Amino acid sequence: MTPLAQLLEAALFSAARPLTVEELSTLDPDATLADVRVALEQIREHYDFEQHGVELQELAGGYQVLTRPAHAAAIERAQFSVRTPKLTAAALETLAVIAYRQPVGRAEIEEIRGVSAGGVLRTLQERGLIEVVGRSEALGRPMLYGTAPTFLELLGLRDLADLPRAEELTIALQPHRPEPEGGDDAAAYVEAES
Amino acid sequence: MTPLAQLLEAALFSAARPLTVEELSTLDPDATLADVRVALEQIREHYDFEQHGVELQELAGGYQVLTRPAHAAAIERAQFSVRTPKLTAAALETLAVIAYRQPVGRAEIEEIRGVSAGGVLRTLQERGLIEVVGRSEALGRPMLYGTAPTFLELLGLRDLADLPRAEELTIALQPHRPEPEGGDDAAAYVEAES
Amino acid sequence: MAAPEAPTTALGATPGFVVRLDAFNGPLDLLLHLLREEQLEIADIPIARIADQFLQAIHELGLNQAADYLDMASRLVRLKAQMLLPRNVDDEGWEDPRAELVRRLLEYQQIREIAVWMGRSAERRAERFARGYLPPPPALPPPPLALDLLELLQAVERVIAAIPSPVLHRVVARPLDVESATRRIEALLESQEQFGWLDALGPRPTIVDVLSTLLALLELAKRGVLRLAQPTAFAPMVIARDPARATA
Repeated sequence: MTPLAQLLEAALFSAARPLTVEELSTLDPDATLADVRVALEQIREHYDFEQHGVELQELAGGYQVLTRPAHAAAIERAQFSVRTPKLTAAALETLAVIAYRQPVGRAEIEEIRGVSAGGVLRTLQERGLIEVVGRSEALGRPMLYGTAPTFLELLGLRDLADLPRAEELTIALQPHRPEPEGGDDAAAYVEAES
Repeated sequence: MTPLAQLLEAALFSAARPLTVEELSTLDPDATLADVRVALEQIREHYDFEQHGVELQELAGGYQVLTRPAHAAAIERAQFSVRTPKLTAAALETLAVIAYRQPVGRAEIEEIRGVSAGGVLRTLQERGLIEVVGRSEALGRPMLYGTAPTFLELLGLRDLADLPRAEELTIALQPHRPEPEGGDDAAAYVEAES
Repeated sequence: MAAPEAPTTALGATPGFVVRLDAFNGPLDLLLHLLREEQLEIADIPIARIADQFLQAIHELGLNQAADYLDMASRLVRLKAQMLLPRNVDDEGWEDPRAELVRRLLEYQQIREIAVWMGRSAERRAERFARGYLPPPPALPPPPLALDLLELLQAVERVIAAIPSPVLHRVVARPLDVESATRRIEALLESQEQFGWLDALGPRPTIVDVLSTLLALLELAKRGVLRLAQPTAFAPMVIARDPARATA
């Protein structure tokens, strides 16, 4: 490949979108638009002649290097473009609040985390990690969230009691019951504090 | 290019990260690991021999197609792509401790660097450079950190063994020689900080 | 690097030195800087001089607010004092009090050299671009979500750390009600000469009730309304009318 074709190939590879001939010509102050067109033609021919897995495509008024459709199915099956999806920090924190404080309403989650939780709650619901478990008696009867069976499956836990309960967690995220069930509860609480 | 090399090239172009030989071998049920290695070698030689603007790099335990450094300046000037932002000296020091001592807890990192590490650890985790790899048996069961695959990608290393060996450093970078050349060492440091 | 005027301090040696908190990556970095300025061997720190310079540096740099620097400053001052203590010349068992600091400095120096190496590697890597365009992910069902317990626990810790006010105030369902506890105890005192702690609590007490009752009891005892006694160690508390008051 000529030096210009090399440079164009690198630019086309690194750009997230198709690049026009004018844009490509800014890469090398000595290159005319005609030079760029010639070099692009070289690249295209080289890809075709040498039977590369990629080809030069003209689209959206510009040029882009794309993989050949023949390989699409194999690549899709292998799913390389995505890493195993992970939850964002915000989603994990929301999930943590729900896990340790369920059933819990959106207002309370937002109060604890200090940010709005609408989008995250929807994501967690779509992922099947949480579900609506009831409605609060409070004004507007807001929905209460709890963890779904998938949550336990993913963590490999038999039930919620298997969640680790470090003392600090127990105190900080102690569900506040409106009318505690008395003796037992109080005893457990005092224990956790001591 | 052979059909397998073609397929591998297309896959390498579609992935956002280095792909391992094992991953690549899933593309073609008939291909052995050895076949994949041969095909990769073909691609590498072809890129070099035909003077492509991209090259095949071995890093983070896999293979990735990247542009050649010679084109970085032109591509950046034309704003088709941007360089990964540099890490601060504090982040690099913390990464260094984790890379050499992993799995390592926050207390040990702070002891070695002499400063608190909470903020830096959080940033490194958010950037996916480190991850929690376990919990210590010590009091409070503190979390232990290790480097994530992205760490190797960021430094362009094949694996952790590519890091300079600590023993070599002690000898090569002995604190202060009575006859200090000074210049080199100091310059390198300033560079890294700027 | 000719020094036109004799520098009085390490920092004076670099006029125009920009003083910022983030100029140093912590106290060890500052110490190394001071040693480097004076071209001193780490292994043989003149501790008295370095301690003075360190104190002056954190003063000049306005680093007083940084606990890490103050911690190191106090260590240095202690070391300085230890070095001044007279010792027997042929004391074989004498251990150089600087040994630990020297070890840490050498270790830190090594880490920093590695960090510089890593910074250069990252820069070299940054000169190569990966593919900018990434095809949209296939429309197949996504692979199973990765979630593990450690991540969840970390999230819990982040949440706890982010809770602004002291947590205990927030988990209490209702405020302490010392007044009604006081009234309940006073009513009991009317009818009974003495009674037990559990009687004072009332049926099915919550943690709030327990705390309220305890405070009420202590307050009443202080006012001399009643007396608190514990017959044996760990035995339930016994509450009795204060005899002095009873006769009054």
